[in-house]
Amino acid sequence: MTSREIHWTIAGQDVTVRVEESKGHGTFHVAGRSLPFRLLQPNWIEIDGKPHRFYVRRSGNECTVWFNGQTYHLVRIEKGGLTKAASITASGKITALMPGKVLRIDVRAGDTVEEKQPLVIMESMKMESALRAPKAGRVTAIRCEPGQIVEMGELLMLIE
Amino acid sequence: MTSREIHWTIAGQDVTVRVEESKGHGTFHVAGRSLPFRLLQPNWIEIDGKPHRFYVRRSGNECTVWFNGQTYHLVRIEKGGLTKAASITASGKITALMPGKVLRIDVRAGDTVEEKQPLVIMESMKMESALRAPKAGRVTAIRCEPGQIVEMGELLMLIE
Amino acid sequence: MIRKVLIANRGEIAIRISLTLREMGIQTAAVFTEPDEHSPHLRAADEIQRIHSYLDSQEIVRTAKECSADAIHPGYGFLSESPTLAAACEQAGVIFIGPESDTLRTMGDKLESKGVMQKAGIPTVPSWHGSPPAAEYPVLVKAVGGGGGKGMRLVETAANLADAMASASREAASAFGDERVFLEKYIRQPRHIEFQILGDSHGNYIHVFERECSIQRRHQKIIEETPSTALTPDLRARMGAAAVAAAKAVSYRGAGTVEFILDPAGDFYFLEMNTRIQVEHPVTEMTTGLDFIREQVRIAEGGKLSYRQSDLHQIGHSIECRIYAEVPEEEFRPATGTVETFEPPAGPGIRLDSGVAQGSVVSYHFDPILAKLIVSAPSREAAIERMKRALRDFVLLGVRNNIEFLYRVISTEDFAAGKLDTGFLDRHPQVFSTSETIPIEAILAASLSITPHPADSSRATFPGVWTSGSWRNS
Amino acid sequence: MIRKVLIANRGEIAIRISLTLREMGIQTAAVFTEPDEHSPHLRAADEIQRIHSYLDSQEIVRTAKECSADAIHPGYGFLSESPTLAAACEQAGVIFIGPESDTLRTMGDKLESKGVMQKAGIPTVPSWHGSPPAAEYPVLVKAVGGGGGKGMRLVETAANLADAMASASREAASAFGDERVFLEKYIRQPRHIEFQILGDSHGNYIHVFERECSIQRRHQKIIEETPSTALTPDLRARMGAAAVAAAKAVSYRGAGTVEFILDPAGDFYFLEMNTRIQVEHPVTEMTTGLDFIREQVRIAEGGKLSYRQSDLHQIGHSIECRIYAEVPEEEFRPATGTVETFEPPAGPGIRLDSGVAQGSVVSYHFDPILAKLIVSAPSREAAIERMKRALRDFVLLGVRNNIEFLYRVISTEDFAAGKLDTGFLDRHPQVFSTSETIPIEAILAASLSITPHPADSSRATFPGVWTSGSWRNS
Repeated sequence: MTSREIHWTIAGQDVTVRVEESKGHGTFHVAGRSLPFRLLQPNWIEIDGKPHRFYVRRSGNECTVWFNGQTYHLVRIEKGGLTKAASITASGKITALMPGKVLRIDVRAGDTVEEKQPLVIMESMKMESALRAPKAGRVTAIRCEPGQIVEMGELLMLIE
Repeated sequence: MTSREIHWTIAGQDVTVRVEESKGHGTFHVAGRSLPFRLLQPNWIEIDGKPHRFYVRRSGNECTVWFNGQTYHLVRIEKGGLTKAASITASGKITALMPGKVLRIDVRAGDTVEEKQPLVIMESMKMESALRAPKAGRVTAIRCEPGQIVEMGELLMLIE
Repeated sequence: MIRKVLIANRGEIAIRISLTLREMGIQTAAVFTEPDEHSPHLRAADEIQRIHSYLDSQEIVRTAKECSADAIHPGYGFLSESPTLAAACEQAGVIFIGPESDTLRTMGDKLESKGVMQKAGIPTVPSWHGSPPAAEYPVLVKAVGGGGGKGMRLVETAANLADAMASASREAASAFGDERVFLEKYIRQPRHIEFQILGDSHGNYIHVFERECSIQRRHQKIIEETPSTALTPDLRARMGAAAVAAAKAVSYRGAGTVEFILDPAGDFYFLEMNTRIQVEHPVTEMTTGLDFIREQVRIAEGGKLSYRQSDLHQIGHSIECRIYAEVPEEEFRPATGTVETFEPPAGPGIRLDSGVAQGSVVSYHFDPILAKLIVSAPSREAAIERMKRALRDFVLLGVRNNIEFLYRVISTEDFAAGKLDTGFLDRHPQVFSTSETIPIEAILAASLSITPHPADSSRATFPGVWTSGSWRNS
Repeated sequence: MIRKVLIANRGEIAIRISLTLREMGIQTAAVFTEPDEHSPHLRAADEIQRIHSYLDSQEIVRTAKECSADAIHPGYGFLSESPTLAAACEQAGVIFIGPESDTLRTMGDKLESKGVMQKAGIPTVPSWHGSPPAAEYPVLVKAVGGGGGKGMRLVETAANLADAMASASREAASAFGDERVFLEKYIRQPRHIEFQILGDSHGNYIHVFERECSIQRRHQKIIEETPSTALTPDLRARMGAAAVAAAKAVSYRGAGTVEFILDPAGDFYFLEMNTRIQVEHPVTEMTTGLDFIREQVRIAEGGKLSYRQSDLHQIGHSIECRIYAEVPEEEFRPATGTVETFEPPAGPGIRLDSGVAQGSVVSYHFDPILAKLIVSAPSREAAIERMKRALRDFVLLGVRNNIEFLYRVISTEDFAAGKLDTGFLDRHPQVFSTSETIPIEAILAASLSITPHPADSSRATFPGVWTSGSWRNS
């Protein structure tokens, strides 16, 4: 029987799960409850007497769970530390969400922008789409130009 | 570029294939012909310019190949030696082809039997089936009795 | 209203039933015995219940009550035609999704059911209890309590009668718990034609056209299709009317099948009535758009039939092949093993009702059916072409099976011409021959799989090639 | 007789075409550009040919000649409606599986085609080349050369006209190589109803009923169905007759689609004609039993239609959902990635036309369609239930997609009531909300997957649990 504690942050809330397990059988301890489980088959688990299909994909601390037809995203917190992913949100970095071509830039450095205002018009997969301001602020730097081919995640603009 | 020779026995004939290969590309040498190949995707090979779907299962020296909707059985011969499997054929051992129950024994020790004569009646998967004599001969030993549950491969009778 | 159903079955039919029930918003409970602990049919259900036997009516009803199921669906085989289960349900206040126990009792007795049909004016095959007149040979030995070819024997001369009856009786006792057998005139070159029927508890009866099931091995169907090439519109109307008359004669409730023998002269005889969902129901679903599980549930809830006879049309043609774990070349002996590669065919007009998946263990405990491959296409010719393509694309390794055999059967000229009867396989011994030469490319592909050492570089590049892992041809 | 076909396309439609051709005994050659080197569509063909572009007519025809294909099937998109490819085929003596180049030229020009239809007495939507009268706003900007919502913009007031035309023109130039745009009256709460048509080279024309494609995003269809809840038998007959008249007006050869706008008052207007196999053709196949690829080949060979209008019946109801690699909650931005888990739903009445498989890389080079999930069932209600079940069972991880979004759309009361129009998504903002709380069981399942050390014993026992390897729910 092994025992381990997993810490998650889910929609801003911290959740700790303790897993006691031996050969696919065991007990989950969470929020004061104890729930028995059995791994019945690959991707098929019985929790508290009821079977569920599930799929899990991990990428670093981020975890995607498919469960009963819906996909959820969880972020794991390492013991004693804050997760890296949690600190990214609502930054002023405008990055390319996917590879493509910059068609147009609708603001200039120094402009004041409102939340959700379109900043960069991209073309990907033969369709135009807008990158919008994640928050209100001022454009401090523009790192791309029309016609440029950019990679996913490439920094295109900064807002403060 | 690695090079190796594989020896097969197929329907009583020996076939030798030399494979020259590097990272999924290479050449087959067989029966005086040289055929280029590329492994395009898992279970998908291009030989001499034409793609084919294939699946291979190995169990010891025996090899099952699924190719273009048909399954073939090959036996590999180790270098310098004869294959074990090749010497099994047409022996006088009557073995259970699958697990089940012995219903009836239709011969007695000492009986003379003809090829294909039914010897033992088995029940498996709720159906009766007969084990027949692989060759003409004389029953030298009976190693089972009616009502007995037998495992696959269990020796039931000997013919000489 | 039915809210939760216990499915008293396993394999492909348990999965197929569960899918429609879930679509109807009905909770499903699957049952399993020990050898089925890892079977795919469990994954299709909302909850699972372990039982000791698929054949114990009392345990099934008790399990249904314990998990608050208000109905039991018996599938086919096992207890599906058991008056005992139906009666136990009636007593326990659980809905049995099928006919009343009295109907099951009457139709389950081949002799009694024959009498009922004769009274209703439906033609039946001559039969005897003792030794028949010499002129009537060959005759068939049949089990009073059974179906599916079990306990059945063909007897050519009077000399072989006693042996055949003893063997059939033994098989019948083991399969159905009823050793009684009887004799029936053997019709030469008969076609097996059956009609799907539906009846509700309000006195409405319809038929949903025919299925031809003449291709049989060991008296068990392996290829079924609809429509039949043997039926003219007139004959279809007459046989359909007889099927509806049969349903009326027993006030039939639910989905059932009236089986007929059709002889080369075009005369037909009532054979038996199957009082359950049929293995081959998908070919009718694919050509009529009905969902028989849905109809069964509606009827069990006391609802009226959703269709009048004139609402029904058939479009196109559909064929089913039963994929069995067996070796056709060795007298169809059953095979066991683990399904190591399972890459079924896909595409328009293809339906696969499978009870196994990659990794499934096929044991000797149950019927050797693995899956049903069903195709539909605009015409019979196109359906045959589609089935041939689908069988050629079907990769199932690890358990010997009849896929290549089915391909050879369906590729014969006589099959293409629709010249079918239940002796088809005996008349076409060439379908048992696998003498085709191995193509050189197959040898080369096998040679490539012989890894000289574990650290072989190509292994890393193409991880799936040796194991046929997760890659799937769409 | 066509013996070998080069399929000038990729993805699900290339696979779907190849399957029917193989069933017809016709050899198939697939083409691919560099990013498609490992695409599943290549595995469906008998041979593969590398090309530099799916859009180069000359290269496609040259490749067909080089590999001795006697015909080219263009699929949809790419060169399917290109008069240049059709003309190049006509010159090179290769059969183009589609209409004559003149028909493509006429129908590809939205303005000219409108004129032809007006002359044939078919109602059309009012349109302008320059700025329309103020009272006519809102208006639609549309590309002369295009389709599929590309190069299309809604303009509410005259002030936004110039910008919208410039943006649309740019998109049209990039997508179709033709920057011309025009303006059309915007019909409020319109339904998109289209009729499938077939015409042969002997002057026979039929329609194969309607498809409703009113659920659209970015002016592109995402859910299609047949029959439409908006059509009475009388309206169906009148619109069908208009569709056949449209086909006759251009002596249409092959399979095509006549698109109409239907307003709430029941008036309909010709919108455009799609001169190719349509993305949503499967819903018609599932309810009529036809195989449109088979019909296309027969017609291209010079054969007559296999059906008269009176031969055709529809049974049941069919719905298609387009599975896109996109994030609906973020303005439908396209998504890329690797398909890490691909476990599509299965069962009766389910068809999956997929262009991807486990391991497929989805790049930004092509249209973001991944697969089409099609269901058929006895009624519209049952078809919705089946689609909901199928979407819930569909596991596709690694590439963000619209599966859950489609589930929310199809679960709305208005969809169930058949209250559809092309503004459906704008009127139902709740379908963009994913606010549902994560179930505790999902957190627990995720926790179990956190392996403390690589030698974890449960890993060995259940090898598939972490990677969702080869296990498949049937």
